[in-house]
Amino acid sequence: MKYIDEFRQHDLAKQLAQAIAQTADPDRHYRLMEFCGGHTHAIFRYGVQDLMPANVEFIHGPGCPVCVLPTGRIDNAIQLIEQHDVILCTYADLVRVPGGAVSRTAATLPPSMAVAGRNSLLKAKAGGADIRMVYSTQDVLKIARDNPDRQVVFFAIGFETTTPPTAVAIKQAQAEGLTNLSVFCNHVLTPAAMQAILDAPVPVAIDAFLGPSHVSSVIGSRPYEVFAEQYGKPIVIAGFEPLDVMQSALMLIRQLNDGRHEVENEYSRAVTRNGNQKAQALVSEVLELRPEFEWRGLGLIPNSALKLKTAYAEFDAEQRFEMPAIQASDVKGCECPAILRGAKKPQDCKLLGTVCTPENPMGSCMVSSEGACAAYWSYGRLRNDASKQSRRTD
Amino acid sequence: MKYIDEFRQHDLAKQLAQAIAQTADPDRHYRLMEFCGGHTHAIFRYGVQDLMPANVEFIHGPGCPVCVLPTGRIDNAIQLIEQHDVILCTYADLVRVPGGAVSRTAATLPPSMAVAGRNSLLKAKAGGADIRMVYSTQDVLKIARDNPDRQVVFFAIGFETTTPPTAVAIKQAQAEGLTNLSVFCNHVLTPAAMQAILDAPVPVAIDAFLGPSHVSSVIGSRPYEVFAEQYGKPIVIAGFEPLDVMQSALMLIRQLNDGRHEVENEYSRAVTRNGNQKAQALVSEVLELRPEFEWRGLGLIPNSALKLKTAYAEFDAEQRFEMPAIQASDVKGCECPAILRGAKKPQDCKLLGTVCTPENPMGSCMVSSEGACAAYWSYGRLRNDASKQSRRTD
Amino acid sequence: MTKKFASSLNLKSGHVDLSHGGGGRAMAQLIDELFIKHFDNDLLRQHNDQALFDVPAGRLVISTDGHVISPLFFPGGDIGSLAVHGTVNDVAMSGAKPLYLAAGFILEEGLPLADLERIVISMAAAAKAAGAPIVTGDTKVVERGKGDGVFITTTGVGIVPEGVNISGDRAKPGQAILVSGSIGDHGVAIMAGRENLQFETSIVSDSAALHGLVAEMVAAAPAAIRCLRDPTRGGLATALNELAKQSGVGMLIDEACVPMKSEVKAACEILGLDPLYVANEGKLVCICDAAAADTLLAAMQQHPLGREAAIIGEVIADSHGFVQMRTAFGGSRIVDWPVGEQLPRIC
Amino acid sequence: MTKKFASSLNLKSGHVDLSHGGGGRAMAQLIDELFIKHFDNDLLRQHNDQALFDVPAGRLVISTDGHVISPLFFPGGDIGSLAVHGTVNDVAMSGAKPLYLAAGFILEEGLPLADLERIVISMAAAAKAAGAPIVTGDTKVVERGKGDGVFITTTGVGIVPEGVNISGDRAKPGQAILVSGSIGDHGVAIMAGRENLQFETSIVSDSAALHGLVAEMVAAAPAAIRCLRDPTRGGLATALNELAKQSGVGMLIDEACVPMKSEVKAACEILGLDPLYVANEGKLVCICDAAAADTLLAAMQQHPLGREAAIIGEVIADSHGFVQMRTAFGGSRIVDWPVGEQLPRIC
Amino acid sequence: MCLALPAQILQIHPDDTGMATVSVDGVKVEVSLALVDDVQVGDYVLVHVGYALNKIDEDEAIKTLALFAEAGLTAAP
Amino acid sequence: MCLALPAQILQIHPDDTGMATVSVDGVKVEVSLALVDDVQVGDYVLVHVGYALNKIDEDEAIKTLALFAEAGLTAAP
Ligand code: SF4
Ligand code: SF4
Ligand SMILES: [Mg+2]
Ligand SMILES: [Mg+2]
Ligand SMILES: [Mg+2]
Ligand SMILES: [Mg+2]
Ligand SMILES: [Mg+2]
Ligand SMILES: [Mg+2]
Ligand SMILES: [Mg+2]
Ligand SMILES: [Mg+2]
Ligand SMILES: [Mg+2]
Ligand SMILES: [Mg+2]
Repeated sequence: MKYIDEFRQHDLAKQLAQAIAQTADPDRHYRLMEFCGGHTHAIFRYGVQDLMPANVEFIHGPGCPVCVLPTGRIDNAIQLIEQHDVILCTYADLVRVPGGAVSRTAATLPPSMAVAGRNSLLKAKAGGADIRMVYSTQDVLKIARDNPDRQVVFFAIGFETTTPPTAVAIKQAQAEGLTNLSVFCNHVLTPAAMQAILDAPVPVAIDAFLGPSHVSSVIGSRPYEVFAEQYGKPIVIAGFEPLDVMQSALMLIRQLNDGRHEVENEYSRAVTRNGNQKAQALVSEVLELRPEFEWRGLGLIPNSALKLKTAYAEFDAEQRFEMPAIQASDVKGCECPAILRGAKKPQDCKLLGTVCTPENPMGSCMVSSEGACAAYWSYGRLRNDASKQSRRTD
Repeated sequence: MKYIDEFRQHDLAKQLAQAIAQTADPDRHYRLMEFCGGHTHAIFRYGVQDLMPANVEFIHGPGCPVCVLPTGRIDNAIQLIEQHDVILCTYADLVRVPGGAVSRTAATLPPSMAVAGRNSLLKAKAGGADIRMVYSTQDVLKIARDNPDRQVVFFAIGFETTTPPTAVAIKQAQAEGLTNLSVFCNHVLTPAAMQAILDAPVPVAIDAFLGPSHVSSVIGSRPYEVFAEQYGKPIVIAGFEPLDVMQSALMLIRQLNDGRHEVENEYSRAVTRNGNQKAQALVSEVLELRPEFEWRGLGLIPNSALKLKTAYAEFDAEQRFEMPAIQASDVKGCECPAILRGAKKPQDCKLLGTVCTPENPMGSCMVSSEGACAAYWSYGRLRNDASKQSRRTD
Repeated sequence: MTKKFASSLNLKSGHVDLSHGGGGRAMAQLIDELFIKHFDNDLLRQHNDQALFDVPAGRLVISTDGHVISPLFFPGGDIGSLAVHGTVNDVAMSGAKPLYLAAGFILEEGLPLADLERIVISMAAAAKAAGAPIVTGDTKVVERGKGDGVFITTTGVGIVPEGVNISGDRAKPGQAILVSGSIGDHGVAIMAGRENLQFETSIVSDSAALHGLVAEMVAAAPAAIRCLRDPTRGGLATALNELAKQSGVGMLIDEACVPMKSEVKAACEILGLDPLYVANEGKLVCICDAAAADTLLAAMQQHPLGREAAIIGEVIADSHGFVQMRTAFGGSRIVDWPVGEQLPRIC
Repeated sequence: MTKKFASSLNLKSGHVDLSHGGGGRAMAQLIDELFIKHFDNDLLRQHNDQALFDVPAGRLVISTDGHVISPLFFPGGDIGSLAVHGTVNDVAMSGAKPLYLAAGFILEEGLPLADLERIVISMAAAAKAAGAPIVTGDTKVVERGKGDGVFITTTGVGIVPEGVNISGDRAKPGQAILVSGSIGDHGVAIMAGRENLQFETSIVSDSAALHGLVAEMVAAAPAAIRCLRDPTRGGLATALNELAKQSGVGMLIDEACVPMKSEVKAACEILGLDPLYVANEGKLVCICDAAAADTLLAAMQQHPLGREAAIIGEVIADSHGFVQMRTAFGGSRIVDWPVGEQLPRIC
Repeated sequence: MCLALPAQILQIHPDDTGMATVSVDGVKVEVSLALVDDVQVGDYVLVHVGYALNKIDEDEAIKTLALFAEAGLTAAP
Repeated sequence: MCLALPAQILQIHPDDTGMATVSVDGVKVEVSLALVDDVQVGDYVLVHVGYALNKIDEDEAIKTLALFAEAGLTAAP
């Protein structure tokens, strides 16, 4: 695979590992937050941590749109199906994520949909909800065309990378006059999240950032410059292949060693300073900032999400249907907020592997395989100390 | 079973058999047409013929509404589903009956519904048609209520017995404002058929009639008086239990011996001279005579069928949908017309048991288990001569 | 000991979902907490994809049946017990003693786990009663709208005792035809359970495992039994026609001798069905040497499942393979193969 | 001879309808003109509800699998051949020689008879190739919307040769782990055939009967083979986790040694899937004594279905039963049980 | 044609749906009374496609049965 | 997050749907070109949820690979 295999080479990995070991100051601890779940995934899938010196540590960031979706939004989607019998289209990533522990009185629900405890789209589907897993917003348009008598709602999630395809679909729906399609918009913005982490009341335990990869393909590297400058944190826009991650780590270590704090671009084959301006223009034509939005694990973040503009209000599911704000009820004992700021590690959470597993996730860091807890649990718990291993439950 | 078991007693059967044997003139041949399929069914199911003297012969009449339905009406119903995606409700008796050998160009049909050769509702259902078997017109109303977004058509068939429940349903649909329900009316009238048989250009080979049983419960025995009088044929309204059939035969033999030609009523426990006037009134409120209607095996018969009155036109499927007259194409070699007039017997047909079987009926006498050919084939072919038995195909 | 799964199956209000068929932890949990728990035997607990057991040299018999009944629960049983009885009986109809069962489940997404548990418990009890443990199995989950709650295909193996030689092609003229009890109960119980047919009876399905009855019969007259068949789909009429065809003979039965409950008769009158074609799940037809018929009848009537057994007719020579019947009314007729499924008639 | 049915099955444009499941003539015709015609063996032609055959004293193995694949036809096979391979392989994974198969069909009203014929022909060919005739069966028809074209549950029996002792609980630290060829082919071929995933590959399913390969392996090192498993649903990762759990050991495999086609890799990258979890239908995992690993590998590579066989790792002591992997990149990780079905990811 | 069966009325539903429960030898069926007047619990009605068509006239039934017996009497033994 | 893959454009559909066939090592996928300008057959594009997001810059890829090698060179053996 061109542009993939070259960036996974074992020999180069060994060389880069040596270079990092030589560059890292043995007397210094480097805490590098990889912002994206894509980085987290690569680190665990390829075992990158094994190639890093002990004093270079990856802190897993909030960069997975499934992880940070508040549970109330899942509950909203399930309510939508229950109350309005819509066809709900979703990327498959979302279907296993449980909603909140909303107490439901059996009386308000059709018996087939009543579920004790926390519901997920997969369970709602088993209970009779018409949920379609889609691969692309083009599939959503097709479903709407094929079902003119049904209301079709697209459960849109994703960062800046995934937002433009939603915007394209909305514009296309308008052009085609598809009156039965609407979008339940949950698109969020990465710079706002980075700012929230940096602004946290407890001081941040992060020295530098591996910056978003494919998000930056769309928005460019420029939006991160302000953070490097204002907070004095080096940032390297890093590709998702394991050599990209290692090279970016090396570049961050060099900046830290040099006392620099710049935005560098390791992923220059796909990221420019200004990004994809056609995509950006499309998004701003259709969507606009929400004053604030809740991020699971991070709380309310101002200007961190998008909604449909008034001109496209007819395609906004939140306006077409009654969709009350549902308060997320976070699980007591979940350490996600601290983990996302680098203050704690998954293995510090008492729920890990006992009540909280990928099959039954309690916090944002466990819901997708890219969350810090899930990646640690599924790929990395070998490295854990013996006392923790005894918690293994299968 | 009260009012049933008493009329199936073996001992009484033997006594009646003796009485018939004694009453029948050995020098005379008695050809009694049992008008109804119900009689035919009883004769074969209980082996009544075995108890009759050789010179008393039952001629199986046209009295089965499934048998006499022209193939074009089945084709109409299938077209209706294909073209208008309706839910078609039907009594189960109809589902296996093949339509005509209409040549269909594959292009005009959805591929799933294209069927080589003759189609039936069962095959159309397998091909994707939404066909619901109902037990009562009350079920039809329920289906219409439960599917407000779909057009529901009731494929109404039957003689005077089955017509009042259709009339009730139409009135109820109007009262409830069920705008998605309509009736494809195929109700036919037995006196008209009796007249057609008596009026056939070839002289009729029938001496007397066992008159309709449950039809007469509704219309009474009076409508047959004119035939007894005008054509000089004795008629006995006969119940469907085997002793009823035998007793009626005895009564007919007595009339013939006496040279009488009256309407007698053997089935007086359920039939009066005037019938059920409430049911008759309901029918005349909703339905009216068609100038003519085709009977399979008998051809066009004037004033022999009903259609919805103008006041109920909105519930008439033939008016709601485009339903062209489809010419029935009768199979060459089928002897049904002669069999129905008593001129031939099933075993005289060359197609019997070779190309024409209950699984693949060619003519009206084979389509329902009550048709002369089907009853003979399924129950009675034991009595056939050896040369015919060799045609058995299973 | 650590618990095996973070939280146990929600048997109260949970549903089967696609993850239960995915091969992962959810499926492993379903298998452990439902199937292995209730079927409960060492072979299954090995978690292998097959079951291994010792057999003596001899004649082995294998039979399989898919079970697709609607409704899943009916008076007198459910799809679980039925799936055991259906296959145990087919094995027993060779005269064999059933040894082991295999069960393949096809679950529809959305099936309440509570229903599945009920079915599995019923199946386990039926297998235990039949002395034929379910030693291997398989579970698939299909999307909603691509199944009907649950389908269960069971396969059984058994060993035919020495000296027993039973097959549908061994009927000869002069032999006697026996039936083990009243016919039509199962079919009527099922139809009464269907939503779209509004009638109600006190009839319960006769669903039962017949291996015990067969064992008694084999003990009583091992060499005299020529054919055994359970008259399931298509009823007594179909079973007799099948045997007549296989053996190239005719049959003559006596309507008055065929055991039948009055409610079954009444239900069939209402629906326009012939009870001879209505399904049974706990009855057998036996064809045996005429000389042994009374011995066999007595042995059958000793067994709880054969108490109403009767001799209903005899095998006759007939190159056409007709099944004939003397009617109770005093006439005679053919009892033909059915034309497709029996459907309620209005005329 | 008179013909058996008035007109033959309309295999060109007919559909399965409810009468094909009713137990009457339509069903008898379907069985005669499709199943018996193509499966073509004496036991089936007996028309009994079970099949009877002689077995020597020894260890018999039985396995059952339901097959519910969509699409019914896919590059490299169809549900018919798959239904034979799936069960033959489960039987073979005990080291047994498969003897006979039973097949239960659940047909959905509306299935084109032409499709059914294609499936039956393919199934017959697969059974013939496997030397395991389909000797008994069952057919049910469910209403449209209550099935998915056709489901086939096959059950197989086989005989385990003397001296062979294979079970999932026999892995011990130090033993070698082998795989018979490239992984993930079947799952990728199936996904490419699904309507809703718009991608196209030249990958064909690896669906194949492995009894021949197993026979060669057993011949080469009968006592050294400890575990065999076909890594079907859940792929290699699941098979290894199952064996680790059953045996109470850990495993350590080497990513670089796991045979995999580049197109399979690419398709998995596109869909965000891990090929270790993607299904195979013609591969096996073998755990054997380390000393015999090379002998066994050589024997496997001699067989057409084992040409790309490889030693991929070893069994290690680990009370947690972890399957670990050295990544090709140079690190290490756990290869865990899957969480439900693998679904395409966008993130 | 026209399958119809004598059934005894067990209960006339108290709502105004015009439905009744009838019984044939213990088998209960729901039928509409829309086509009959003046029927009451205990009466036998002729049931067809879920509708009561007519009341069965007990006296006439007895008379008909008597006719059969009479035919038997006239027949030589 | 944001699974995206470099794929080569094999064919831009001649109709005006803005769709193209791309290939990753022989695996062909249909993608929308609605978000990119000036791409042509042979180009590599980054594909995400069925859309081409960006053209891959070959020169930059080479430079990055060179960086890795360079890091290796600076590392002591
Ligand atoms: S293990 Fe679960 S509960 Fe603990 S921090 Fe992670 S997500 Fe939260
Ligand atoms: S056997 Fe068939 S073709 Fe011949 S007369 Fe009867 S219905 Fe017509
Ligand atoms: Mg069987
Ligand atoms: Mg059976
Ligand atoms: Mg059987
Ligand atoms: Mg299996
Ligand atoms: Mg269903
Ligand atoms: Mg198996
Ligand atoms: Mg298998
Ligand atoms: Mg297996
Ligand atoms: Mg069977
Ligand atoms: Mg389907």
